[in-house]
Amino acid sequence: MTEIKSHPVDGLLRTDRMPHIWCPGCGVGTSVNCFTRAIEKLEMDLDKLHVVSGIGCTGRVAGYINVDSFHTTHGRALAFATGLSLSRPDSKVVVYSGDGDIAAIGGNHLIHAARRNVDMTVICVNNYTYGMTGGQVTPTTPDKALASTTPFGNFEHTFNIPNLVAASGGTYVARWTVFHVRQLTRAMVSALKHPGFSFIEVLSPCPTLYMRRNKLGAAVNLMEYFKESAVIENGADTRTVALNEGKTVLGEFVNVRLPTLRESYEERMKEALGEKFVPYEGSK
Amino acid sequence: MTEIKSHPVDGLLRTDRMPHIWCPGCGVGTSVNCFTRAIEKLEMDLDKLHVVSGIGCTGRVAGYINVDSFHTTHGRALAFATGLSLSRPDSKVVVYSGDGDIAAIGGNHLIHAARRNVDMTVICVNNYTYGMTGGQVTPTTPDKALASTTPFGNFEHTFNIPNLVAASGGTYVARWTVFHVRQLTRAMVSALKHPGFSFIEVLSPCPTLYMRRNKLGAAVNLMEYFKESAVIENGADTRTVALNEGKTVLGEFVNVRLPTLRESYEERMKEALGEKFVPYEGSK
Amino acid sequence: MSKVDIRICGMGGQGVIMSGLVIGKAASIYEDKWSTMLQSFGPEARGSTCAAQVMIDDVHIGYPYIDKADIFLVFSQAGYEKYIAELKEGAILVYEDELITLDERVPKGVKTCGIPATRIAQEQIGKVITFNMVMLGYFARATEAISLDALKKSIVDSVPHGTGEMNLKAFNAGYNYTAE
Amino acid sequence: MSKVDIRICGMGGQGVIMSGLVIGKAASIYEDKWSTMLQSFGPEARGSTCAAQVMIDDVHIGYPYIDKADIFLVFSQAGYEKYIAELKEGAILVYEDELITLDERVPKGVKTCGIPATRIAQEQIGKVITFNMVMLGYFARATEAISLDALKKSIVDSVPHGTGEMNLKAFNAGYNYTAE
Amino acid sequence: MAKSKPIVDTGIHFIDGNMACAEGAIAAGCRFVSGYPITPSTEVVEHMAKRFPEIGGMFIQMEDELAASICFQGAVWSGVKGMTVTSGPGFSLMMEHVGLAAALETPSVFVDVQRAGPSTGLPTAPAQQDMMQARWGSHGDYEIIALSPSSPQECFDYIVTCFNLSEKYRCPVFFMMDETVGHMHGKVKIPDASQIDVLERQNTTRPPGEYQPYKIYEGSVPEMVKVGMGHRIHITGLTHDEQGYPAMNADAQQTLVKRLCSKITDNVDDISIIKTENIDDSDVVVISYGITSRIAEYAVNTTREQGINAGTAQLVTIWPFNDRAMMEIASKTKNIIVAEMNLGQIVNEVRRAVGNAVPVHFLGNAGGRTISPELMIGKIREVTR
Amino acid sequence: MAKSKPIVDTGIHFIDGNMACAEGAIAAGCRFVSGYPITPSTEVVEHMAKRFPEIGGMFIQMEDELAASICFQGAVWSGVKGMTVTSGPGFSLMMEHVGLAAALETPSVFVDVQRAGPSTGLPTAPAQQDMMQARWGSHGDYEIIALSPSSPQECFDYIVTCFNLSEKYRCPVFFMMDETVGHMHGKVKIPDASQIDVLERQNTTRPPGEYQPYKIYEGSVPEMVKVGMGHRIHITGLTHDEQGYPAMNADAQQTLVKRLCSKITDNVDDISIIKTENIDDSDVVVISYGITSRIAEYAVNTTREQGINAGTAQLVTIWPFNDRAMMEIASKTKNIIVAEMNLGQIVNEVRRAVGNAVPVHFLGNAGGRTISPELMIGKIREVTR
Amino acid sequence: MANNNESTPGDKRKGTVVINEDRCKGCTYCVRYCPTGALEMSVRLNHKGYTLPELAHPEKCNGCDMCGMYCPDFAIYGRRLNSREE
Amino acid sequence: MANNNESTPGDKRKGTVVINEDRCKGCTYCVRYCPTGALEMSVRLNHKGYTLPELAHPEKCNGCDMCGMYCPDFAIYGRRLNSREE
Ligand SMILES: Cc1ncc(C[n+]2csc(CCOP(=O)(O)OP(=O)(O)O)c2C)c(N)n1
Ligand SMILES: Cc1ncc(C[n+]2csc(CCOP(=O)(O)OP(=O)(O)O)c2C)c(N)n1
Ligand code: SF4
Ligand code: SF4
Ligand code: SF4
Ligand code: SF4
Repeated sequence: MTEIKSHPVDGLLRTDRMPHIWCPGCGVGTSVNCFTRAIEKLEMDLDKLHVVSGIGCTGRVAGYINVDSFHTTHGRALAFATGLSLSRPDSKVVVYSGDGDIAAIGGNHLIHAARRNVDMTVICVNNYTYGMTGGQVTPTTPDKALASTTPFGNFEHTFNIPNLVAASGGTYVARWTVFHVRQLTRAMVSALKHPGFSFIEVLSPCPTLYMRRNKLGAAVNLMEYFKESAVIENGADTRTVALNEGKTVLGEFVNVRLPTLRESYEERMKEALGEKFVPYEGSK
Repeated sequence: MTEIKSHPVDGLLRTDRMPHIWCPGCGVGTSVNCFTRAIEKLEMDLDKLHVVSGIGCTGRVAGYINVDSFHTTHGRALAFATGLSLSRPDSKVVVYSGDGDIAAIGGNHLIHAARRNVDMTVICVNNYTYGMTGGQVTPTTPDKALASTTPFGNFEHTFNIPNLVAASGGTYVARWTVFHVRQLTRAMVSALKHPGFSFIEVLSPCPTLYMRRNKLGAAVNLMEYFKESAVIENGADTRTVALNEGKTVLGEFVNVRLPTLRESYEERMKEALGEKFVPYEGSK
Repeated sequence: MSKVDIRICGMGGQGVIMSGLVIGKAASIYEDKWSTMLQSFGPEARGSTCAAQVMIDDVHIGYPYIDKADIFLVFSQAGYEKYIAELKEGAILVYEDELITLDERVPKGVKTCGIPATRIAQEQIGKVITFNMVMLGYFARATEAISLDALKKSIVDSVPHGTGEMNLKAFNAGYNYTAE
Repeated sequence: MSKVDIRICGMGGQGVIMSGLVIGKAASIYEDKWSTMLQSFGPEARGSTCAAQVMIDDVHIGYPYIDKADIFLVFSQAGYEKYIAELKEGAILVYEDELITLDERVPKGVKTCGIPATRIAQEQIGKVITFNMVMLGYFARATEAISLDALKKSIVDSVPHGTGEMNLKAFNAGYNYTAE
Repeated sequence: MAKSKPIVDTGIHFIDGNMACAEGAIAAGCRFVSGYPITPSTEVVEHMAKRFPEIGGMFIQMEDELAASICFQGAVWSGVKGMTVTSGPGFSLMMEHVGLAAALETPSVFVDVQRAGPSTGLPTAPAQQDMMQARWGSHGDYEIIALSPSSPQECFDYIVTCFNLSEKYRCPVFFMMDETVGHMHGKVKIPDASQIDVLERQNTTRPPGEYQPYKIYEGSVPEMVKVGMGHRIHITGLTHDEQGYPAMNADAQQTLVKRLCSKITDNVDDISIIKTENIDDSDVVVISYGITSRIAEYAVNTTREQGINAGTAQLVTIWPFNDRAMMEIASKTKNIIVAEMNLGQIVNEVRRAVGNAVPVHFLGNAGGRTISPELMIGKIREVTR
Repeated sequence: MAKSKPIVDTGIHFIDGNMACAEGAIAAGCRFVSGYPITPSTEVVEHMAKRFPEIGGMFIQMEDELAASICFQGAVWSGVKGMTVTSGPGFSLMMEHVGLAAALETPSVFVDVQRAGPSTGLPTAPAQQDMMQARWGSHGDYEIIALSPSSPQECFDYIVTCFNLSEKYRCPVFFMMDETVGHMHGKVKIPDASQIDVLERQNTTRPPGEYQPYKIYEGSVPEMVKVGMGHRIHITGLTHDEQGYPAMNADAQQTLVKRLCSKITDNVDDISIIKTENIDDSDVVVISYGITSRIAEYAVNTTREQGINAGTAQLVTIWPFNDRAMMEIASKTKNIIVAEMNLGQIVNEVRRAVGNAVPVHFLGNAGGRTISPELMIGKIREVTR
Repeated sequence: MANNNESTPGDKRKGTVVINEDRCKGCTYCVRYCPTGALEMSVRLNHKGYTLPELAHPEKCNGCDMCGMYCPDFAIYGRRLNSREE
Repeated sequence: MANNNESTPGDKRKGTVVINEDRCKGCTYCVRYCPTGALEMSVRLNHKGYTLPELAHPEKCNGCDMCGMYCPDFAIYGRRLNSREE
């Protein structure tokens, strides 16, 4: 009989910090669960995987995954990760953050990191709200939904995040939900293998601050909604995947190979400087 | 014989500040020329037109147009304009800024103002460089082009700005060049009449800092290029309008009517609060 | 008592803060005393224990944090364990006696008053959610820290519109409870 | 002269800054003196007048701004007008005499040295762009502020690779120029 | 028609400092707030979001603090009163627009509910560590006004003062709360609207042509204007002349920036609010502000009962710093203790102001908790021993 | 293979301060720069963009200063030396990440080439108005180091010192240049690489399991580490324990923040560089820094020729402020003049430090031009009359 | 660790689950998304007061670990029994 | 203001231009984009040293104001002569 660990992915977790801070039924945990499985599947060298987060409930992911990890400032994880990724050509840098972190305050870094096709994987847990600060409106809060800062219902149009990332230049763009654990894990595998800017939007329940306020019941209710409303359309035109009542388009929308920031830098410099060019290798 | 003014649009200019600071052949001036004509065509009440700029050569526009105008901080004109526009439902607020101002440092406000469909017109003069600070690379500098910060040629992918704005939620999106003075003026008329977020990218020569460094000759050379490479495609799919060697797709790409930020706010509040809702009118 | 330090503790969702508000309002609005209330905040507080510190005094209150309490109103076992040591001599402990088991940690000289408030709320009001009002009623009688009248006015003022009567009924049920 | 304050002024594109660099380098690198150079900056400077202030001294230089110059090297009428008043007694004015018309504003006691540098550059070198080197050559002789050798080394050092000879030729043309 | 909510919520309330601050702003005439959520300040904007739609105001949650801190300035120039609200990290992001407000002379109120830093620090714990940042956080020379409340009641009262000062002096006015004051419930009396001194926006009455936006017609503050009045103003963050036009020279810089500073520093007496108690002939005075003043009140009362001749000075106005008032305190006491929830910020100002007049002792901590009454009592005893 | 450029550009040069700063950073081992253009600092990054591709470094122009000020910190944690460069408005935008660097203890260098403010101000004119901002611009309690160069040569020399200090103390180190120094050409001697004292990054030699990233093994600064060494570090801007894990309590806050501050304040003597000349038994000492020190040098030399017993003190290190050194100066002279291109920043520190020991006079302006030698000479005369 | 469902020699069960009760927050995901319906919520609470799941129908469990993938708290996992690899 | 191209009674010209020489920066746009080729760059410089355009072929000018629309410096405009409105 094999020795029983407390959990098969415990090796990838900072078990000394468990239980984690996420609420019962919070989808962030399930997404991390999928993430650890993707890492295992890829048999990644854990010395070459670095996780960077901003601030938020999702931002706490960096604190639970047992690789070199950074919990930076609200919205700026991508910029920190850009410096890290450029300096570590052999590593994979993963940014794990919430929708507010990435698409509200961090929006500029999102579009520019995507434009530059920086070699990194971004996992954005979209729970339709700012969890950490108590449930304020975000650029992804559905129309009319209640939030602490929209007590009479949200009135702002929302982002279609996959479309925004694709329009900015992201070369791998997918969306799944935490209900779709297998597909999400597979997408994470693809994203981690993808050279360049890969982005996965993960729809996820925040039972405590989004669902309760909107009287949506328990976390499983949203899981059920994800299941029922899911329409899987790989390669879908991202302009058509905005989240609408009753229909949740999921899949791998974009997957193209373009030179990464580093690749185009090196190509340019080689062309211009020839043998005088000395590539930046960071510190090894 | 009618009295001869120094220029027919002088009434719209701060003539006490002429000549302006722009270089010989700088397209910013021509775009402003078109803008004044658009205002004249619309016979706008000048007390109800406000111009807001960020920082840059283009950012100086606010200082030359003779309406209430604000020269704010680099990248943040849109955020200032949002507060002004919400507080002045009867006015038209125009943001006039460069590509760096709007799409580099100001990128986050661009995508969010577009998402919210704030009632404003944005004129972005894209001259492929940071003029004011001496010709650095921008998110729109063409591949391999020289800039003071890319002395061996640009290696970053560029934004397709109309596509970015459309993907963010902009409801009127067009692109013209300063060669196309009539069309540009007409587009400005349409944009100014459009309720919601209207955006015009204006391609323009910066002979001093972009063209000279790239040995592109005199300003007219780029004008000629605009003329020759222009392909007018109204309603074009914005994903196809990236600026490529030899082809410059121009036209009115997006023109849809959606509730503006203010309209959806008021609708939402009326629905939720009924007669208790007191609309925000600013100060009148 | 001129100055009374009251600690309230329970689980998130048990109405800890609302109880603190009712007491604080009663004192400062309906008794013209001074009162402060502080509540626990932060992600760590989410879903787990939740606490409030209420002070009442005849004069303006300086330091608003409670070191040791005069009255400890406790709704959950975890809350009990967290704060039971921090009671003054002669303090009053008001607790939910079917959720909490007292032990040797209760400091000497503390008066303990238990009430099966959950059951009362369920059986007499039909809404477990009114549990904290039952607790408050019992607290009112056990401690006499604030007048009945002030507390009742405060309740009507604090609870959602249209639920005043139900909450007062729960309050009264607590007030009238006598341990068999 | 132990400390020499040199002002250079002209239009953007005339090589004002390059001239300043050549002088500064010559002094600080090839004569082992101290030197500073400041140039005009800013959007307002774009396309219009462009100025440089060069100081040379045997000792470390404190304040690097020129109030009144010992030597004024001027390439354009606008530059002349802007700074002609700011000369020391006994200063030397080196100017392009086909571009600039002197007038009564030249302070008394100033030695004026004109040279048709544009024409010389065009006729003798075939490149108007070497005009500033002609001016420098004439400046070298007229002022003797820096040794010929140092200036020549500095020129080779400063101009684009492969253009050294041409520029030295222009410099010599200026140096050897004698007004008829 | 349904009865609409009263604009000023007159009556006695038991609310926390954040809500009192929001209500005070409403009473002061604030009708536009742009913000971005951050603990422990979020309740202020949440309350605004609830109240504004019924009283004709508007709250907008912007995409970040950079936007939040300039968006409301756009509204202010349209003629309304506006503010933004934040805490530590967000406050740091607002610094460029603090400078903008100073340069444009935008009447503007910035609320900072202080939490423990640096960086993300302890988001839900109190501190008074942004006091120097409030004064010096933006680049360049400029002056600001900063007040600090010690109770929910003061949150209400002094945010009104902040708005009034912002109108009077046309500068950024900071309301430096702390987590404890923000989250503490207490008794708040909101007077009848007619009883609240509110300084309304005074726009120029000079017609276009006879008015220049940065010209001083009287006093040291230019006359305000709003868009749409026909003046065709141009407003810029560049160094500007009286007309508001860019003036790219050092003389204009001297004139403008000196005036921006002196309009504040010349009026310290008008701006400064300092509440002293028992300072005359005392052995020690505890100087403090914000929540720490409540602790000082308690500690001094306790030690006075024990026979120690101690007094308190609550700095309601922190900036501009009132050197003269400090010297006055120094002249009346034998010792000064400066108590603050940081490692030494305002104490440096006191030291500079009083020089060697009396010993200035410091009682501080690195934030995360208030200074305990025991420590303060101990310090008072130690100093007076 | 083509001969590659030497990494250290040894020799005598006639270059401006911005280029000297860039060359100095390269000599100090900097290999990653993230920046965003802004006058008058842009030439620094432009030079980096030119030099780096030939020496194995990398410059990236980020989308804004928020990104620029954190991007290089990512590179630093990968094991390289990095910096960012900006001026006034950009400096204001970097403040949140100054606090982050302080909290993470990222060895980090921030260059601020000061221009006249507030706000956009005069972009091409000099000032020394960001000196207090450098110390206090971010929220929360923290300490930083700041140096200020007075010539292109010092730009080279002291940026190397900045990098060394950032490695030694693991804190944000500011290089406070000004437009004049940045744009002034002058003689710069770049020594042979072997002659330049460069402190290399010292990563921990402790193996995973025996190492905690914020534990103090020796001295007061934790041992640095980089990613990929197997330590599986977690680094956070939240208040953290020795392991680097979030520790959401006031005790952890006290421990961490006090150490962050004391590691600097306890080592003032090691960090502080002050150059004095002729101060002993003088009638007046002019204390200044940056370009103003050159003017002081000139003015003092002139007045000494006129028989006035004047000396100078150039503060190369501004922060941490060296109170002791100020007292020492005060003990040797009869008057102090603090000269700076602002309306009074460092003068306040001097006043606080020397108390009533000697009169402290102030000579400043609102920026946009340097202080003229005539004014300074006049002040020296006035004070010694 | 509730580990009492381990296989015994000769056991015909295809799989089982391991529950780390300290970590569980009672969200019910494992119960809901077990494809064979092997789990049910029990009436037992852990020390934090969360209701725990249990392997109510051990014979149904095939050790597919769907519960383990859904669990947000890393509190449960399924493992195959008697598989060739062991 | 070079205004010497004004119409005289009986003039048959359809249009003319007005040039504000102080503002002109000599970019040549007006010359290049005049649809009738009425303008040419002169050899005259303004006080800033910029080469000025001139109405070299007054008979060609129809006052369409294309020059005026292209001019980045608000330094020239075209106007119709003898039109009905006048
Ligand atoms: C500069 C700054 N502004 C605001 C905050 C406060 N804040 C922390 S997390 C957060 C939002 C988090 O929302 P999201 O990114 O959607 O993540 P979630 O918590 O929902 O997982 C905010 C506003 C901050 N820490 N820093
Ligand atoms: C916060 C801040 N960062 C940087 C700058 C410097 N800056 C001024 S204008 C400008 C770029 C302008 O480029 P663009 O927007 O393309 O306009 P253009 O000058 O080309 O018209 C920059 C970087 C600034 N003023 N403020
Ligand atoms: S608040 Fe929402 S997002 Fe945050 S841990 Fe709880 S459920 Fe998850
Ligand atoms: S630098 Fe370029 S953009 Fe700026 S005024 Fe000159 S031509 Fe126009
Ligand atoms: S999924 Fe995990 S946390 Fe949820 S009930 Fe099952 S074991 Fe507990
Ligand atoms: S277009 Fe205007 S600026 Fe250009 S040459 Fe003609 S008149 Fe002069």
